[in-house]
Amino acid sequence: MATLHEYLFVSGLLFAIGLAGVIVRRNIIVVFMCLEMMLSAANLTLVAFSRFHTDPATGLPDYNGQMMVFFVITVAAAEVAVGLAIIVALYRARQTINVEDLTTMRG
Amino acid sequence: MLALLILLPLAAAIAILCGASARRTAVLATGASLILGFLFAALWSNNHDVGAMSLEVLSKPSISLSLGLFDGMSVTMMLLSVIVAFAAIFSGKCPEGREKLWYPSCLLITAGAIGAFLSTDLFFFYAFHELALIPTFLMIGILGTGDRKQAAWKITIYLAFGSIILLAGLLWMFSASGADNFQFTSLLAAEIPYDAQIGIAALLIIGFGTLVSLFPFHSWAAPAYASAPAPVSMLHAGVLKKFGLFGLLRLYPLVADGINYLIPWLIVMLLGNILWVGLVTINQKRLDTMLGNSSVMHMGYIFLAFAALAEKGPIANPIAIPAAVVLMFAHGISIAMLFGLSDRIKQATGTLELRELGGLAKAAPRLAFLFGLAAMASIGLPGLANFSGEIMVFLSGFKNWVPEEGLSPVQWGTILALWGLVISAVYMLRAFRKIFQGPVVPTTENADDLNCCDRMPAVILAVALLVVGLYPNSLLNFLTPSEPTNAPITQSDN
Amino acid sequence: MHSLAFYLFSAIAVAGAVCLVTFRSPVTSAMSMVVSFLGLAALFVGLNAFFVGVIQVLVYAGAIMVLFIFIIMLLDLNSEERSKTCPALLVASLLIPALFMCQLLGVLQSTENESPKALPLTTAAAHFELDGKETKISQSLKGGDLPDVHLLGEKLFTRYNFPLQVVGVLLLVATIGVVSLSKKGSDRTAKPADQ
Amino acid sequence: MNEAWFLLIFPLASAVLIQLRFKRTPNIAAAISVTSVLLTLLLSIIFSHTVVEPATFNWASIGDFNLQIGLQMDGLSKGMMLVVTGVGALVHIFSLAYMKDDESKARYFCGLSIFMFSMTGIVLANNFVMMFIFWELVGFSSYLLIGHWYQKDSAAEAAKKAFLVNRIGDFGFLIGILMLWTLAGSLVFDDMTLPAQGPLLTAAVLLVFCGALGKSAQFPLHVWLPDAMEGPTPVSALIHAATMVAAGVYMLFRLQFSFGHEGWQLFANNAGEIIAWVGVITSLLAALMATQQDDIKKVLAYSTLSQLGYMIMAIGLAGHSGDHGGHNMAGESGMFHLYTHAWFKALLFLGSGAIIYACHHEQNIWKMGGLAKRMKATTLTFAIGTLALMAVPYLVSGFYSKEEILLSTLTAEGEPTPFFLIAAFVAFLTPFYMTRLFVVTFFGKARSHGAEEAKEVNNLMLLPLLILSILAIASAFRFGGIDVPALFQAIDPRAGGHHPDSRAVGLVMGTSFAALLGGVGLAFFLYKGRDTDPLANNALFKIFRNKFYLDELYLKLVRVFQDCVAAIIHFFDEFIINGLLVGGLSRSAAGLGNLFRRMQSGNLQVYSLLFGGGILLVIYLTVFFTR
Repeated sequence: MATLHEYLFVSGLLFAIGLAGVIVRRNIIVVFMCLEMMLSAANLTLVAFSRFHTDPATGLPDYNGQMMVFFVITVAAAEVAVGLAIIVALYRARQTINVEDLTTMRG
Repeated sequence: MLALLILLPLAAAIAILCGASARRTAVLATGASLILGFLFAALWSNNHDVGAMSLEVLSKPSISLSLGLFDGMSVTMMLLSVIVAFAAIFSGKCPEGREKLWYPSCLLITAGAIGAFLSTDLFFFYAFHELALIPTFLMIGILGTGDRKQAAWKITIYLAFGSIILLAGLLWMFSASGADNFQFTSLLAAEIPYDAQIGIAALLIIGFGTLVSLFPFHSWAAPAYASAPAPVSMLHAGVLKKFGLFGLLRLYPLVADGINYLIPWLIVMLLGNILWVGLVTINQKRLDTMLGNSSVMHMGYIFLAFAALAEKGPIANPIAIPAAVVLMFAHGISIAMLFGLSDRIKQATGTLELRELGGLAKAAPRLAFLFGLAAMASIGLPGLANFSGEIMVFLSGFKNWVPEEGLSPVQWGTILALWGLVISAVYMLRAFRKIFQGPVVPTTENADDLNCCDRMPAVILAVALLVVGLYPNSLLNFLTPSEPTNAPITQSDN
Repeated sequence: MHSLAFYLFSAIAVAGAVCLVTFRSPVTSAMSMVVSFLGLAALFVGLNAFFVGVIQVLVYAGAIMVLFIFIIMLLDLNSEERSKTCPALLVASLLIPALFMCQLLGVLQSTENESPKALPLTTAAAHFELDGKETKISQSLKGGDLPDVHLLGEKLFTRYNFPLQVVGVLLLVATIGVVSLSKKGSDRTAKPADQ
Repeated sequence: MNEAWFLLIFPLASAVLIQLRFKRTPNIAAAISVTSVLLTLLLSIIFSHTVVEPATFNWASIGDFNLQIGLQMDGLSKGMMLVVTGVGALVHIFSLAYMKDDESKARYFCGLSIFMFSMTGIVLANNFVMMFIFWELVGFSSYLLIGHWYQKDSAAEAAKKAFLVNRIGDFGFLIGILMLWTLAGSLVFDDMTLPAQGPLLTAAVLLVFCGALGKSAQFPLHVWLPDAMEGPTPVSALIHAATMVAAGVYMLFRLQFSFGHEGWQLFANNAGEIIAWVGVITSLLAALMATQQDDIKKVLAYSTLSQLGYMIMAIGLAGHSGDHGGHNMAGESGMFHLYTHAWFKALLFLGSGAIIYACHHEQNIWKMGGLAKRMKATTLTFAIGTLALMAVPYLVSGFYSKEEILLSTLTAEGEPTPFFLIAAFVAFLTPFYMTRLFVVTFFGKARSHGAEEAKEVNNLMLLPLLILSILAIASAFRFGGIDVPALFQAIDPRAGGHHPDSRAVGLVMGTSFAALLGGVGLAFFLYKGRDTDPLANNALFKIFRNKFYLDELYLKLVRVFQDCVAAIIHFFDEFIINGLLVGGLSRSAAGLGNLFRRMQSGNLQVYSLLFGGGILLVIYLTVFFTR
């Protein structure tokens, strides 16, 4: 059986890969996908803890952690919907989704 | 109940942003708070428990939104706030099309000021004041006149600097006191070790002092007031600035020994306000910068009362706190009236340069009368509120004089501060002379006098000045802890 | 779950993630992400979180991916051009995750590792009996099954009822927001932001 | 309620009513004001011979600390009230005629009412704070009335100057009050205990005297009074001759009086000496300046200064004079001179007002002349006033009071002191300049169109003149059962039963008689039949004419102070505090802001990089650092 640390290591690895993608990729849609990857990696941590730190009363997995995952997924879905809509609107206005060209935030 | 005083202006601000008729809503809201304020004051003098409320916002450390009339000082400042707020909003002339910035900003300043004075929780006491500062910056930066950008920057940097130092002092004080919540009652019950007191007192004096334009942290005030729109000057100089003094007086018991140690420094700083800034004021060529500087100068007297208080404590010197509060009230009203009327002068003649004006009393006798009244109040003419405060401040300076020991720093401070009476008379009379007296000049030839509507806010302020001036007990009744005895003595035994 | 299955699915997930970051074409990236998510879902199942595993597949690998691909197609995107990435950025993008991993390893080093305990299904059944009567949960627990969905549902509709409703409102707001954002020809979208 | 309050209420009510309601109806305003002053006069007469309970009212109270408005109803205040309301009433009546056509008559009468209110307050004050309150108010009403014709630059400047100079005096006054509060143990006059002699007491008395220095226009703060003649002439009569300027003397005497028999000890130190010297120097300088003034009101103003100097000197000499059977000769003679002087100086000013009115607002005496033929009644009353000021022996009131002052300048053995010599010289100058004034104004031929057309003023103006000339003669009269000063409750040193030895009386009588004859004779000889001043080109007299160049000196001092010191301070404020302290702060803030602005490249990748770095930092700080 895999141990807690193994799960956490995999989760951290996925998160790190996602972060690298966010930093290095210029296509905003891919950046977005990397963000989703990071969220899912965090979910893995939550589920792992839910399984390993069981509810002391019943001995079953601690479902509070999985509730968190549930809400994360829901919010992520909403985020994707709105984010993609924004990307479409942005593309219509600027004809690009390359983040290097999107520098309106310059101070 | 008391929350109404804060909610009314806030609600009015939101309503205006949502499209309600701006001026009418704002005037109605402040008018209602004016009436409510007096109602609460009357209720308070009957029964000290008026509509206090507390709402816990954070449990550890315990922060609650607590409102209440903590003592007579809060009542007085609340009255000052509602009076000046009404006058400021009523008298302000909003530039066309800017109603949605102008009125909500003024209302926010009002709400913040009242909130700060009503808070009985240190955290919100600080937070409300910061809330009120933001619209002040906006109004100066966007709707100001003259060199408005620079003035706005200056006041922002200064006040942010003061606020940060103040915050450091407050946090230090909180942790040194060992209290587990920010309520004034539990804070004031605590004791702070002497070593920490000096540091805290220094931070508080610099922090609060910057907000009150204590010398040498004063140079933001005059340009900011000069370029701010009139209602903002009225609200800030009249009400919001008193926050620093209010805070010092409120927190004084915690750091009594520390402030006592710092008295010589405090005296030097307040004399800087009175004499140094006083001489700067004499040198001003424009009415608005002159008024701004004069408001800085008069803060020195209130600090003098504070120094007198710190010398021997409130039991040995019971006059000091009431003196400071009465003077705060009086100065707030008179400077608001002066700023309001100087705005009128500008509208009537188009200039505030003293050498371009003259003989305005001929065309605008009512304006001259009201401005003269306010100017005389600011000089300290008996019968007007400022005198009542000033004479008590000076008496408090000599309350604990022990002739055998010679003159202490506070007494020296009082004596030198008295010269300020001459200085303020010099610049005020000079300004009055230049603007209203002498032969009529082209700018004032066809100036309009105040109409009925314009006069109302000034008259309200004038009545407040007269009531407190003719009968200071009307205000002192709030400020004396016990019933005054009727024994015909003018002083208690030394 | 056997260690072998764990390593297999972890490898799939990590490999998918690496492909997502490295492939230049957005469509390929999207596809590798699906693979990665499927691996993750399997890991969830291995942790006895069946319901989460299922919605991971349904929502992420299904709905969201479709949305991504749809948008990619809609905008008709090409691959990123090569070698425009500034090398410093590239180095940083490796360095920061690496440092992050180092930190993670440091934390793992200093904490105690745990092996999964077997779930005491039959003994736990007693906790879910209502007044001595059997419930659906206790029944299936006695039967040796983990009624994952039931247990989650019970939590969701009792303790997390209010957050659930808030999330519902959030989704509604998101829906409205998306509609108003994608309304064509409205002033907001037609006006270039700073050109 | 104590009926004595009406003394304050009537004038206050009149002022408020006029300001709020009758601004546009000057005739009603005038009527209200005159009615109020007549009512207070009536009340003062009634009170002067009845016992009135003292009344108090808590004005500001904090715990057991009370500041009161309290009325002191003793002989001193009752007598002073009669003078104030008496002169006040006559001046009001005179003003009815004098200000008939003024366009802001209502404002004028409002100002007069405020003045009556404040002056009453000073007189009746039972404590120092109340006295200070009304002291300031009197200064304010004087400011209003001097600046009545505010559109004239000179009037506006004079009003400002008066207020400011008074403020300078009040600066010291208030410090003195604060010091006496602790030293004497109370602010209420009756509760004070005599402090021990010492430098602190000397300082306190001198500081209190500063108040009198300003209000009674003593050297070196005398400069405002001559300028104050820019105000309407009745105002000069009321405020700047008879009542307000005497307030300083009254205040000092009130202080002395409140300590009873021991009061003189207050001045039995260097303070008394200095006060006496200030008084006598003022008296001398003012008399010298009066000899060369051409403006009729200015001559009278300087003569007022000179007489006030006499009074102040007498008060200061109280310490030398000591206690004689419950009386202090010097202090009482000063107060007595205040009382007699009030009547005849008011008479002189109102008389000059009548002349100015008749000559169409011509004030230069060299443009008058020959008025004796055209204005017989005015000339007669003016002559009586002049005689009183010259102190013609036995005939007029001024003689008796001046005699007492001169007596008190002698030592106990009847030897002359330096004060006596100077005072005697002033007693020579006084008849000199008054004769000059009288001869030039009333004799000879008319020297201007206005003077040619002058005709007798109407009865409304003449009535006050007549009443005042009666009082100018009789106010010191005590003979055969008639005791006019007692009727007025005036402090009269002759009532003490102290009889200086005949050698001293002889010395004083001889000297003053010689001085009078010399002064009158010399002036007649010099000015009879002249059209210009024969002394005008004399270098010494030029100095007198130019008021010893004191105004110029002050102006220069003020200018140097204002231009240099204020400019230096302004420089420091702008460049050191604002530029370095704040400028440094704001520049560093701006620099930091610039740095942060650079980081806002707008590039999402850089942001995410920073974000990642931030996460690492946070993890480091929370997980590794704290351990």
